[in-house]
Amino acid sequence: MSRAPLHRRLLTVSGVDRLGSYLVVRVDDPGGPQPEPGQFAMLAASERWGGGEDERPYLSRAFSVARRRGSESHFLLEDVGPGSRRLSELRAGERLWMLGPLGRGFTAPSAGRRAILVGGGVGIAPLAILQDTLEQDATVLLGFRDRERAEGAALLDAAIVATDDGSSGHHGLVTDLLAQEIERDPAAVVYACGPAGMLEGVRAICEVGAVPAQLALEAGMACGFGACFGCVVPRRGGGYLRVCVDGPVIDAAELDHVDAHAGAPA
Amino acid sequence: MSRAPLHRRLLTVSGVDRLGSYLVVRVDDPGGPQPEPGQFAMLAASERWGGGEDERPYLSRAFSVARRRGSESHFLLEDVGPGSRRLSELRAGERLWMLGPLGRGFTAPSAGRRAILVGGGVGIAPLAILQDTLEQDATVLLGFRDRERAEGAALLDAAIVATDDGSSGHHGLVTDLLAQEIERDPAAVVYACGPAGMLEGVRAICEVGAVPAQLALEAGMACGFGACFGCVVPRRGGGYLRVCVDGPVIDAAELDHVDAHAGAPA
Amino acid sequence: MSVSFCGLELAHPIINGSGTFDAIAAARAFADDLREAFPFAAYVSKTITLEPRAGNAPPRLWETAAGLINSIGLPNKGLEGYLAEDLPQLAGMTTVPQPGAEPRPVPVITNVMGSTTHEFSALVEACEARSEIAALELNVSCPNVKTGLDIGADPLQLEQLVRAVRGLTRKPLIVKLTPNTADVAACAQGAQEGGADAVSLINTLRAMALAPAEREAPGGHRAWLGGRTGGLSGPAVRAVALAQVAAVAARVAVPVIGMGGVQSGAHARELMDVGATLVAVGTESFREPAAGARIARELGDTARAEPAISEESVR
Amino acid sequence: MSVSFCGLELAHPIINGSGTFDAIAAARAFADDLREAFPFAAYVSKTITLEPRAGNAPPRLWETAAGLINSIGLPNKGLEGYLAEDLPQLAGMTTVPQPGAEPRPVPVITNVMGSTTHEFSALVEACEARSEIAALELNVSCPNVKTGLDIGADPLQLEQLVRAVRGLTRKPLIVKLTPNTADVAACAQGAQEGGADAVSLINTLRAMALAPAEREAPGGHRAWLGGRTGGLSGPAVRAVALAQVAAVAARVAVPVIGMGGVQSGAHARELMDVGATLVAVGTESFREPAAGARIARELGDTARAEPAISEESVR
Ligand SMILES: Cc1cc2nc3c(=O)[nH]c(=O)nc-3n(C[C@H](O)[C@H](O)[C@H](O)COP(=O)(O)OP(=O)(O)OC[C@H]3O[C@@H](n4cnc5c(N)ncnc54)[C@H](O)[C@@H]3O)c2cc1C
Ligand SMILES: Cc1cc2nc3c(=O)[nH]c(=O)nc-3n(C[C@H](O)[C@H](O)[C@H](O)COP(=O)(O)OP(=O)(O)OC[C@H]3O[C@@H](n4cnc5c(N)ncnc54)[C@H](O)[C@@H]3O)c2cc1C
Ligand SMILES: Cc1cc2nc3c(=O)[nH]c(=O)nc-3n(C[C@H](O)[C@H](O)[C@H](O)COP(=O)(O)O)c2cc1C
Ligand SMILES: Cc1cc2nc3c(=O)[nH]c(=O)nc-3n(C[C@H](O)[C@H](O)[C@H](O)COP(=O)(O)O)c2cc1C
Ligand code: FES
Ligand code: FES
Repeated sequence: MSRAPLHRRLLTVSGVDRLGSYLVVRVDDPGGPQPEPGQFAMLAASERWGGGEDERPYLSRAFSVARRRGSESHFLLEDVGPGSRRLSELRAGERLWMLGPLGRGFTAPSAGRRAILVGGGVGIAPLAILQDTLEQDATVLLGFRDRERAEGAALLDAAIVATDDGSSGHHGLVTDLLAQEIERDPAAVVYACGPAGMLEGVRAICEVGAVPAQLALEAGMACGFGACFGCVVPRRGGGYLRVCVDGPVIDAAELDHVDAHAGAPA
Repeated sequence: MSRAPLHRRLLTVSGVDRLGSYLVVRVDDPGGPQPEPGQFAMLAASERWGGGEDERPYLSRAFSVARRRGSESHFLLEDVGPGSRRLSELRAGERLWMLGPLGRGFTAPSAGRRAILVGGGVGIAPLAILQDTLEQDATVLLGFRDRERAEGAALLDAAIVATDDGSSGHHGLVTDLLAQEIERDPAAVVYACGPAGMLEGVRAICEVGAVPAQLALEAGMACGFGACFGCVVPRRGGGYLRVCVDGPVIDAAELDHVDAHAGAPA
Repeated sequence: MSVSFCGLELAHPIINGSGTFDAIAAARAFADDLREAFPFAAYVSKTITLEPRAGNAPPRLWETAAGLINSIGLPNKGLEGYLAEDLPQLAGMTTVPQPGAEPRPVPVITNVMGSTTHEFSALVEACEARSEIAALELNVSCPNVKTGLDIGADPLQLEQLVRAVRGLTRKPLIVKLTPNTADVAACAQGAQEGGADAVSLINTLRAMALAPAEREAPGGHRAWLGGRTGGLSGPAVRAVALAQVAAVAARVAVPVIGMGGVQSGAHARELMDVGATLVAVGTESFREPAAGARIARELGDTARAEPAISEESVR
Repeated sequence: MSVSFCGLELAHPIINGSGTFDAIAAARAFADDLREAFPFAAYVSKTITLEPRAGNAPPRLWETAAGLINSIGLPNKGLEGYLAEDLPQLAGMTTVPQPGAEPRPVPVITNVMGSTTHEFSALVEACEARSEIAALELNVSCPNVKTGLDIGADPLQLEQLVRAVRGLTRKPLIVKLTPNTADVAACAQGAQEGGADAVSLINTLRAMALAPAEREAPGGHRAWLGGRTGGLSGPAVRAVALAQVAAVAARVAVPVIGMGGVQSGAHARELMDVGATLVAVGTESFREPAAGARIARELGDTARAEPAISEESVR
């Protein structure tokens, strides 16, 4: 796992690209450590972070590293509130604070085993950098609410798409596709990130099929480095895990269920 | 006195011009009432009002109307803190909230009496719109800290300038110039706006010379329309005046002295 | 939207917080006829005392992160001046719930504060005699002359005070609680036991500000405010208000007027969801004098939510 | 910049607030050697209880206007686990006042909380036996099992509690006061009478948040936080902290650790100007883990200001 410098970094946005209803924000991070797939960073605009809806944001916001190209880190943003909105307003040349890379990422599949990447909505972000680093081709299953969001699938290669409204790809849940894939190849390994409902579906399917699954969870975070104990999810057998330091990527075997608050914005 | 609509207005900045170390922000206010010289408006950026120094600004900020051209109101801004800074960042096409015009303005001199306009720093703003409306020529005396600020004098016609550092015009206080003018013409009427120290100097000189003086005061304001009772200055004979509704233009005869907090940023 | 409160029929649940809207000054400042289309469903006067008060020396304001500290010092004309000069001007205002709707009367709620039970009694008796006053609000954030602590911070003292004045008026008696206490619900209960018809909260949180380095400190010893300390209001206190209103509403049977940092209909709805019958708007009116009307409109649009939360749920 | 506090020599006056910095987790998360260049002059542990605690059900966080509500629920390994597993890892850290300066030791201050005097005694006794612990901080924001009110909110109860444990340790005894009380200065005085060597404040203000309309409410009855209510911290509370620290410092003779919304050296300086000897940083570290070091640097740059303000000046 790559570890973050203690000091947050003031970095410059090198560019922003639209991807359906999402934005890809490219940040130049020359000095920064190479993030591993599944790791995240805490981001905050350097100017006017605040004064939005309900006089927020105040705290930094967590975003998965979606891609690393040379010294550039890419983030996939969905505008769901004051923090993501402010970050979505950033233009090339404007600056933001970054702390990271943080958390435990994905572990690559043992040689020969096929990886199935299952993503939902903006939760596809960490799967892109994972696909970039996998030696062999992976099966990519991505679910979205609608056609405009489904354009986000372009972030990955050879993605099979499902939409809730059937406006593109399979009409239904991405977990339907996963069930079929697992039937076809019970030896596969599953990597998933998305809304809590989807992650719980993935967890249940993999449990039944005895397929190992690594789930990239989300949770409201204040710090991102284990300081506040705010980002917890219930652990199998009792107690809690801190998503920021015990995760965000957590082995499905460690969970009884995926907490309703532990997923990406639906 | 022009009265403000109860509903604050969402208006568009039509342009911003540099004037020495100040900015002239032009706001298009088609529906708005004609402001009278000495009246002010409460302004706030419509987006990201907050998130600056110490997580401010939160409240609106008071600014004198510096000029009215057709449907455009002009404001002279000096960046002294998070609110004025945010407003200084506004560009043409961006929007702000305006409540106003508010307060009691200047009363024109009785026919035949010469008006002497005395301004200090950003406090010259209300004297510009006053000069625009005076029938006969007025004597204009403006004091500034330094040369760059002194460029603000261009806001008025035929201004005689004084600077603290002598970098342009008279080396010294604008009140020195006022004393001379009053000696020359004891029948003059004085209109002044500026830092508290300057206003107190003007008040004292006029008291001695028995010259009527109208002082445009400033005070930290939360509301601008008499609701909070926060903007007070001590009144001669006891009690307090609310600068926003009893002023901002107050007859010097109503004051024993000008409160140290009742002036423009020095 | 119309709501009944202690026998008063209000056009909507949004009123002003005491001391945050001067209807008389506003009627002069604004072109629109404020008296006929008042932004609030009821008008709460600023705190009136027996004798006239000039208020605190300036500065009286300090802006904080998403908040405001005020140290106004309750300036007012005193009971006589209020009843003789102000009350007649405050009576007879109307509000227009929605554009084009029937104008509805705006009842006057007079907020009073004494430093002793005697003073409170004199204030209440005098108000009882005036038909223009629809209800009374007791500001009990007043220091007990002996202990120096707010009378309203002690449930027992509060109960005794309310009981002492209860008999002096048939008008609805609202007690404005202080938030600067260990157990605001116990204070609310004390007020109820004493005979209060309703409670209102939160008043401002005791706070302080120091003068900027470059400025002199009128309060002495670096203190910015002429009154040295002041009260914090605005969005910064909303989460505290929500907790205190929830705790109080879960404890007492009388209706609750909730306030503290309300900026929108959604915020008002939250206070009502935890048990408030009416919601008061204070500091937000400073940014937007018509905020009360906007918030009432937004409140009408927000969907009805679940009932007040129970005692346990706010422990 | 170096300062002595209850016999401890600290590199500078900036420490962390209990529960806002997990040095063990941070040492794993960060590449720089946190143990050798720790951002704070002393390390305050999160609150340790006799038995292990899992903490509250999520969600545990809610962002407010310039603030944060937390409902963490004091998760910890319990006294044994802390002493056996954590304390050895917390001992022996150093801090570097300025780039290139001599590393200075970072004393460990252990924060403990019991629900009874017995529990507090057991915690204090066990800590007294451990040389790695330089000082103790008592978290007295714990509900009295009978009254349900915080023990720390009642000056008398607090005095008795402190007196009961005072004899059990020779280490400096700090009492972390609760701000949710009518008279925090009286509570501080109670702690002093009981034998406290110092007091620290403010802890978080009781606050609440409701779930967004579209989300379920884990706390039940619309409450967002699994623990239903929580504590407010961050810039939103700074003005309240300043008033309470000023009131306490003006009342007691023992040193005061001031905290609440500190984001900069200027903010720390303000708390020291009203009488704090040390300043703790909590929520700001969440945005910037190295905030402690930055604030200490900024503090060194700010000019010395006037002495603590007197009792009258904070009334
Ligand atoms: C490890 C991790 C990785 C992530 N990766 C990505 C990513 O790659 N791309 C991406 O777009 N997002 C990602 N997220 C989610 C992202 O952090 C959130 O969408 C963002 O923080 C929302 O902040 P906001 O201010 O925009 O909206 P907020 O309003 O703060 O949050 C949105 C949701 O939080 C809840 N909420 C509402 N108000 C509050 C409040 N006051 N306090 C707390 N919660 C509130 C509501 O449920 C609301 O739906 C990630 C989160 C985590 C933990
Ligand atoms: C009637 C009137 C007319 C005015 N006309 C003009 C004008 O034409 N042009 C112009 O540039 N300005 C004008 N001003 C002044 C202007 O309103 C202030 O400069 C502005 O409000 C400052 O806000 P800020 O956020 O930029 O700085 P702030 O930091 O809010 O204020 C600057 C000063 O206020 C004090 N201060 C610092 N912090 C705080 C705080 N937290 N709370 C309260 N006070 C604080 C300090 O003394 C500081 O020097 C006018 C003011 C009034 C009352
Ligand atoms: C400038 C100002 C003056 C106030 N004056 C009074 C008052 O005279 N009497 C009173 O009971 N409350 C007074 N308050 C408290 C408000 O009525 C209200 O309880 C508090 O401000 C919280 O609401 P808000 O956050 O919406 O402002 C005042 C508040 C402010 C900001
Ligand atoms: C997430 C979080 C956890 C906290 N945990 C504790 C704790 O375990 N014990 C304690 O005494 N105070 C605890 N506090 C209170 C802080 O130590 C501090 O008193 C308070 O947050 C005010 O400081 P700040 O505004 O700088 O955060 C906690 C605060 C936060 C935000
Ligand atoms: S976000 Fe603070 S511990 Fe995980
Ligand atoms: S600014 Fe509120 S009364 Fe003058």
